[in-house]
Amino acid sequence: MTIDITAKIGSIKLRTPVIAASGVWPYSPEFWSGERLEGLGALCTKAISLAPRRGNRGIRLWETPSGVLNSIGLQNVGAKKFVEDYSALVKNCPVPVIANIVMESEADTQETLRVLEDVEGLAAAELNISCPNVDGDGMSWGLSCDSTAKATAAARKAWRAPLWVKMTPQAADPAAVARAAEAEGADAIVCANTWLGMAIDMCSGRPAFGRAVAGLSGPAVFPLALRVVWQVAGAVGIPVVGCGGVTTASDCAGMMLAGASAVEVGSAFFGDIGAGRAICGGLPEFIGRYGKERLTEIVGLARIER
Amino acid sequence: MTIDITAKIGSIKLRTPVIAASGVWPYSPEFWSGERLEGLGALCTKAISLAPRRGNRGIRLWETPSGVLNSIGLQNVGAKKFVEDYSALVKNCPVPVIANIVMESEADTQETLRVLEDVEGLAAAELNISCPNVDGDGMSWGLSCDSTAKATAAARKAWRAPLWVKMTPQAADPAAVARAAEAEGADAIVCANTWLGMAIDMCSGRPAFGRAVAGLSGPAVFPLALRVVWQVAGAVGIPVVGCGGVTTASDCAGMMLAGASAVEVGSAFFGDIGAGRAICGGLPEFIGRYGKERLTEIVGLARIER
Amino acid sequence: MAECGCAPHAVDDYILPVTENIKLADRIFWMTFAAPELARRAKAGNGVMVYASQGSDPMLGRPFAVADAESGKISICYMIIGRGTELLSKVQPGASLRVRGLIGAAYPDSAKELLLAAGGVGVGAVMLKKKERAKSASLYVGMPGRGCEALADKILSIHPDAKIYTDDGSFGEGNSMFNVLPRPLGEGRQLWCCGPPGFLDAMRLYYERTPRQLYYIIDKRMACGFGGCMGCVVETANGPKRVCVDGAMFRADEVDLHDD
Amino acid sequence: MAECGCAPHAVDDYILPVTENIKLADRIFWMTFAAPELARRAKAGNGVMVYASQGSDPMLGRPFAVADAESGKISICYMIIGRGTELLSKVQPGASLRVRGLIGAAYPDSAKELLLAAGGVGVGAVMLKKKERAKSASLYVGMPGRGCEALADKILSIHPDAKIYTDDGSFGEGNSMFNVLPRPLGEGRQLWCCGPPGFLDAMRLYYERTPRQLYYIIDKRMACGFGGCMGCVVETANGPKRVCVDGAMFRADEVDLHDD
Ligand SMILES: Cc1cc2nc3c(=O)[nH]c(=O)nc-3n(C[C@H](O)[C@H](O)[C@H](O)COP(=O)(O)OP(=O)(O)OC[C@H]3O[C@@H](n4cnc5c(N)ncnc54)[C@H](O)[C@@H]3O)c2cc1C
Ligand SMILES: Cc1cc2nc3c(=O)[nH]c(=O)nc-3n(C[C@H](O)[C@H](O)[C@H](O)COP(=O)(O)OP(=O)(O)OC[C@H]3O[C@@H](n4cnc5c(N)ncnc54)[C@H](O)[C@@H]3O)c2cc1C
Ligand SMILES: Cc1cc2nc3c(=O)[nH]c(=O)nc-3n(C[C@H](O)[C@H](O)[C@H](O)COP(=O)(O)O)c2cc1C
Ligand SMILES: Cc1cc2nc3c(=O)[nH]c(=O)nc-3n(C[C@H](O)[C@H](O)[C@H](O)COP(=O)(O)O)c2cc1C
Ligand code: FES
Ligand code: FES
Repeated sequence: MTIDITAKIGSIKLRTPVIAASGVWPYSPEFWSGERLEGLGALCTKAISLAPRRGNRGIRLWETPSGVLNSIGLQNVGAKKFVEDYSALVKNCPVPVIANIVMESEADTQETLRVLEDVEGLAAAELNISCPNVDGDGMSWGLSCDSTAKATAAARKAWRAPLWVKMTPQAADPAAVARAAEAEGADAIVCANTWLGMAIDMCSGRPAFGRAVAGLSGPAVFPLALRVVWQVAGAVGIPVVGCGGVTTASDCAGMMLAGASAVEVGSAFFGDIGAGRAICGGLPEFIGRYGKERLTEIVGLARIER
Repeated sequence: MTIDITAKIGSIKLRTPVIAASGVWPYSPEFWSGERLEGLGALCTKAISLAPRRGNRGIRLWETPSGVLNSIGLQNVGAKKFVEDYSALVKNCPVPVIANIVMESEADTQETLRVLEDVEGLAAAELNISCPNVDGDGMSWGLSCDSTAKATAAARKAWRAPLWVKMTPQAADPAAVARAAEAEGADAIVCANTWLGMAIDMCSGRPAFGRAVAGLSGPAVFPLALRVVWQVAGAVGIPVVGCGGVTTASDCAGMMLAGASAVEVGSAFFGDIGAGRAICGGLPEFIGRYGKERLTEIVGLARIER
Repeated sequence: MAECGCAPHAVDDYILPVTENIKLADRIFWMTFAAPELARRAKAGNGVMVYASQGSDPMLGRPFAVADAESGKISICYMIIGRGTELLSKVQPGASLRVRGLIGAAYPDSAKELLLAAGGVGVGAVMLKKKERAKSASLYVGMPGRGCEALADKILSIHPDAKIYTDDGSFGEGNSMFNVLPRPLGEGRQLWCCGPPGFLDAMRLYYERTPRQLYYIIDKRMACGFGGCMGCVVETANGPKRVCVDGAMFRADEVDLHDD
Repeated sequence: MAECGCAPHAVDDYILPVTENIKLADRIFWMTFAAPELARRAKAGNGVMVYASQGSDPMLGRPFAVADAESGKISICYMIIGRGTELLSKVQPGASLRVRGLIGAAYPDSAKELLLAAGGVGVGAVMLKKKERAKSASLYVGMPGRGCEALADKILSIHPDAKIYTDDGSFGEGNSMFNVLPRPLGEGRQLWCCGPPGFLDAMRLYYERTPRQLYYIIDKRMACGFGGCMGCVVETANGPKRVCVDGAMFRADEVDLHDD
């Protein structure tokens, strides 16, 4: 019996449920074709803002037990240069590409989306209302239902293709925030971005990061992200994408049992450049274990009393 | 130069800043005297409720990367039997003992506190408005400022000795919740209890825990708890006790640099029964590194631009 | 942590050199530690928690019964179940591991005669008792068969009168101990058993009439091993009990095995 | 992950047997891996990330320069700094470690003559260049002195004409390379240096007049090592650059060393 591991996020079909999360995949041709993409169903771009951003100064990474704090600060070349420099990469990419969009002001975000409108191969926009590493925009949009609704509505007006909203786990009530995004036309919810953490540099006795706080990712946050997926998948009708600490086939299958239609994988690539392939290799066993033949049949299965 | 590692939480003096967190220290005489207490400044009891509680059925522990999920469910013998069985232990304990009190209804909680009033050696009550493993009471009290204020006020009325409030990191605005507790007369804030997580048992394909969610502790949560300490210590005037993942002297000193007056240590004992001694052994080096001679002088030092 | 360990405590932490880590059957290993103090203190019923990493992933100790304690060494017999035991199986002799012990209460033993029955690696939990009792205890061990020769040899090298049963009948005294275990047990006799859930269930059925003479040695996930975390609690007729300090042995008619 | 590694990629993941892990001085070690493919591919400028645990604590690879590549083996020269390197120092030959490589761009090299100057373990970052250049590069290495004899011997065994300087003057050519490094450097010559921040600062001062001929080989915390995470970025006159794929060598007048 062959087991089908293709996934579906609304109208988007993926050859596997493993999506490279925003901020870990380089824009180098070697990574956008061939063997490097084995096991991956889609790629998220690094965050894209209207104007270029240099990102944060000073220390940007800090390792923690089973995790890593980052404070990159949305370094990117800006929407126009993205189109110039990377349109060809996106167009030729054998898997769908998702544009991760910084939620700035409503007007700027709409402008970014319009700039990207004609890039061939962009399957969806992922609205990043959840970056903890910048002031003013980013995460502050995703903390409340009201601002999430506003952000989603603004993006929706400027973007016809599928719109995903990437939540922050710092939202007080993740289910309510997800419903707010759904109500304003989001096509999928990504749960979630990084967890607000902090480190102190014990040499200087001062916060390691210039902004003091930073975003935690990696295996450490998996049980927390799984809980958010569980809460959100029970609250919305649109697909949910699990994200946070997914490292193994078991993690991926676990997220899907909890209700996710696919997963995004970030930090796992820090330990295994072939994490996508490794995860997919292990999926059939889990699907078979529950008597199913298709990955899509295990979505939400843990929610059903058996 | 000898370095002084005594700590102070309001009027309570501790020989070291390391407090055994609630729920990990057994009520056995061997652990309440002598060598087992080396390095410890105080002990928190397991949660105490008015009536006995049997705790949760089924799986109660689940290991995660650098962490452990627990769903014990406040198993305890109840306040009256606590007094009967353990008063002698508490009285003879060479370090101060903190009674961890389940926040139930206001009347029940006040009754619990009254039952404990005359136990000799109880230095403080720690109001647990943050247990994620029971329905109705526990964590639900600690999520909002209003209910935190109500809970604190009720306990304050029934308890003359120092009152600590143990926060949940699930509170949307930890600083505001801490201020609400302070306003109602809390003498210290403990940041924080466990983080709401979840696990799926991949054999059954169902949630591992009967209540689906459970509380995450251990090194995995350290960067998150440190951030909460940082936020809360900047918001209140009363002492803050750091709690979450503290395992090494560096963790302990880091929490204190961020503004904590002491730390509670739980899961670290799972890996090292002498964690208290190990942590204290490493503290002098950190204190000396910042040119200080007393542990109390490094409290909040990371908050000061130098 | 004590390098040598001189504290008189029931439970303490040690860093112990691994002197042997050999494969006895598919996924089954025998690991020996140089541990003079633990070897002296270990009684039947005791176990140790072995930490499979230097860091915190995985962070909890894995509990195992002390299968043998002899000349300053203790041994465990373990099966690869998941990540922790997988890592343990790769440890080279010469390396040192963190070990917590002793956990578990020495078995309360009032029987005139003992039958010790084990399924697979469950044998580790009854071997020390066999040693303490010598002739007044008999040891029955079931295992799959082909591929388990080294496991059987190891058991027989320590307990030459152990009776081995193999599912495939490839060696030993037959293919099931259930054909030979005396029933009824009779006055003054007890049967203690340790093994996978199916094995314990089979015992319960087999001795349905005399559950007061049947004892289970059971497994529960553990975090502390010293009675503090309440993670390893089982429901019993005498209230909730902690496997790590009140167990790991419980009378069949008093414990709820299917609490999970 | 490739056991042997046959992919033609710049960066790939390997599981490599450790063939040697010897102490050369206080806190300084030399570790060699059997790595036929990496040994063939490694150029001066390349490094590897070595993972110090099987699990995720610690989870990130530790970056080190490839100090030597010879007969199917690669070596790193590393110093114990924190937890990761502490764990590495305890690895026994025979064990296998996860390794990511190759990171770092091969050094762009247009100089007629090269001076390679290293402080302590920084020597690892320039030794392969010395090998590639042989006589047209000279290697200067500073180290504390007493206790570092084995380190000096290791360097001299590979590069017999290396010049060693010791702070305590206990052996080598003197107690500071700054007394002998030619200044000004002169047309067609470059000096590449690698070492602790104080060492690079001293070089900057020493060659204040000719910063265009001075190159730093620098360290930055890394997560991915393949140019994706933007964690290792340094500010340069040509915009932000990633140490892991655009570096690790930067011209002194173009890079901001004190970005942190
Ligand atoms: C008192 C006691 C004595 C034991 N004696 C032996 C023995 O002598 N030989 C032997 O092979 N095994 C024994 N076990 C079971 C052994 O501890 C588990 O097989 C082992 O912990 C599995 O670890 P893992 O990392 O490979 O599995 P994983 O599934 O990866 O472990 C994940 C977590 O679950 C826990 N866990 C999983 N299965 C069990 C289980 N059955 N019991 C307790 N915890 C579990 C682990 O401790 C760990 O925290 C004993 C268990 C207990 C409680
Ligand atoms: C391109 C490059 C080449 C290097 N080559 C060598 C070499 O040949 N020999 C050698 O001894 N060292 C070298 N280093 C430095 C070496 O990587 C660090 O000393 C090592 O990572 C420290 O790890 P730790 O776990 O012991 O320290 P910890 O302080 O416990 O590490 C904590 C975290 O900080 C990072 N970190 C700490 N210090 C540094 C640093 N100086 N540079 C980068 N990351 C750091 C670690 O990667 C880790 O994520 C190099 C670094 C880079 C970036
Ligand atoms: C170095 C780094 C950079 C990131 N950059 C972005 C980003 O630009 N936009 C975004 O939405 N998320 C970003 N993230 C968050 C990841 O996409 C992902 O949501 C998070 O890391 C949790 O998943 P993980 O645990 O699998 O890494 C970044 C994460 C890391 C570690
Ligand atoms: C097994 C277990 C039981 C716990 N029981 C309680 C409890 O009864 N009351 C309470 O306030 N906190 C309880 N906690 C939370 C701890 O006191 C502590 O706040 C938390 O574990 C975080 O600290 P740590 O990471 O050092 O363990 C428990 C934690 C664990 C792991
Ligand atoms: S394992 Fe903690 S009480 Fe038994
Ligand atoms: S380490 Fe990730 S970009 Fe260099």
